[in-house]
Amino acid sequence: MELTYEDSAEGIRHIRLAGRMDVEGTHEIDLKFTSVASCQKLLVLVDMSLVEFLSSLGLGTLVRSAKAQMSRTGMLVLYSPTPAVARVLQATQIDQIVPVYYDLGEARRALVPGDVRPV
Amino acid sequence: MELTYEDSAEGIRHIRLAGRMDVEGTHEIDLKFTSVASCQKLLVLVDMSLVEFLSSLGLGTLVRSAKAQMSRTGMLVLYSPTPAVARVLQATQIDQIVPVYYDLGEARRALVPGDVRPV
Amino acid sequence: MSRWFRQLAAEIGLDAVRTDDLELCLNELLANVLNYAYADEAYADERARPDDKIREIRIVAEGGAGDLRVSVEDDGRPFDPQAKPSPEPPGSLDRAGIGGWGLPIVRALASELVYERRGDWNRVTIRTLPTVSLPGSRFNNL
Amino acid sequence: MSRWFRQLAAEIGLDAVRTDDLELCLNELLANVLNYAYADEAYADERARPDDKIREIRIVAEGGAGDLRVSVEDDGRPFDPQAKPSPEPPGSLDRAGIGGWGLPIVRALASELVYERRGDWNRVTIRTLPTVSLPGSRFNNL
Ligand SMILES: Nc1ncnc2c1ncn2[C@@H]1O[C@H](COP(=O)(O)OP(=O)(O)O)[C@@H](O)[C@H]1O
Ligand SMILES: Nc1ncnc2c1ncn2[C@@H]1O[C@H](COP(=O)(O)OP(=O)(O)O)[C@@H](O)[C@H]1O
Repeated sequence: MELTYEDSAEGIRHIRLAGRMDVEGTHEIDLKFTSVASCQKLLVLVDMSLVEFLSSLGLGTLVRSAKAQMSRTGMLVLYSPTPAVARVLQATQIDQIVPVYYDLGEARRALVPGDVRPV
Repeated sequence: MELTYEDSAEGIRHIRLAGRMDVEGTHEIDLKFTSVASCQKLLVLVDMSLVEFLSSLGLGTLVRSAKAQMSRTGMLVLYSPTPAVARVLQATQIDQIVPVYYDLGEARRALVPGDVRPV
Repeated sequence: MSRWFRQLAAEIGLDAVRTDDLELCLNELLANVLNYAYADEAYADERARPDDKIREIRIVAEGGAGDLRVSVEDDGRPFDPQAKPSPEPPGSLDRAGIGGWGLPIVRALASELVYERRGDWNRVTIRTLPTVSLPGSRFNNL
Repeated sequence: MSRWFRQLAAEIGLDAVRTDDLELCLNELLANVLNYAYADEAYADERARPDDKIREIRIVAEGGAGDLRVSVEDDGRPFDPQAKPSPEPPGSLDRAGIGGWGLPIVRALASELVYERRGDWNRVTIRTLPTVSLPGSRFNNL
């Protein structure tokens, strides 16, 4: 799996994951994901649009960082999951506790509610 | 799998592979490896010291680039395979057609025979 | 196993949704067998093995696109994935676990999950039927 | 399958060399079954299947550290990995193939490779015995 990220001017960390979040794929990015998404208070947007497969292990990795951000009063949202991944988020009701957006503007507004600049 | 590389002053491209060269691992680096190791005439040293597992598919990837370099009158050598990987190279007799070195100075001298600077 | 399953699914003409969901369920069940079925050494010692077989795992696909069943069988310790009650959906991030999502995923995505204990064998079968997709969570339908 | 095999090997106290080699051989054989055993659709059509089973794969481990046998079984088309003569070692880079290394690796690294056809089943067993490691190529010992 591949993980890239950048910090935007609005103070949002955009993390893009790509590949299969199966056992091997998750092991590949788990350490890096946790270090860029959990180790400090952040507003994190995880772009899931290139993740083709989400296993229970991969789901655990996402939940771990979402929990870490909550405890730091930061926030983590998921952006644009593929249909197969969206079904996993729905089936486990994770989508009810970790926000999922399909619109980038909406995702940003959820993270930076005060920011009313047009996107 | 991870692939990093750098070009040394002597004109050698050092490619370091790391991870398991199983089906998934090989698919991850195959395209990048082929593009950095085959697409132009080069002296290539592939550092295998962090490759824990070499499948038949991974072996094919190495052989493909070694053949490409031969046909371009370049050269590819393998450096410092782990014992498990060395057994695969030996079992298939690939070690008799793609040179394998355990000493970096020796590997460099094989690639740049004219270069007599101390290493 | 994923590539194998996807090839099979393509051959029999299984639709994309069921292919993705069954692929995931098969992977979760197989991962559980590989990780847990033989992990309890006490059980391994206690059990008398007729020959010197130490473990056997089977993967079976039956049926066709209209009604595909995929089973994972093992001769490890007895484990009924249905016996544990479905965990409550977490409700809040606080209470959400980092592990333990495998069986909830399988239960939610497979149309049917059947466990059989036959002799020394566990057999877990997941079945998929063409379904109308339901809006909202499918946790409730279990 | 690798992690499962390594755990098993650790439990029975298999040494590192044989663990690595058998792990690789098991992976190669399983990859071949997943890729090729069911690829020939003509064969699948022609064969009468008693029930509606479409495929079954089994992985069996028998014995102990002194003499471990690992088998991969499938109900795909008959294929004897021994029937093809061992390819000549390439001798020069020119003639070296990019594919086709799986069976040569298995043949060279397993102490023994046995093929059995039983009914509709292929069973390929690899066996490892404690060996003194030989210097130079092991291609010759086949
Ligand atoms: N085949 C099995 N044999 C024995 N125990 C199992 C098996 N499958 C699952 N379990 C048990 O059920 C628990 C829940 O499994 P699962 O929902 O897949 O989540 P996880 O694998 O993340 O723990 C496992 O931690 C394990 O204790
Ligand atoms: N289980 C199998 N069933 C049918 N054909 C097989 C099987 N295993 C191998 N083969 C055939 O033997 C050939 C050589 O296999 P192998 O040495 O593993 O190399 P590769 O997989 O790279 O071709 C394969 O290309 C395939 O045609």
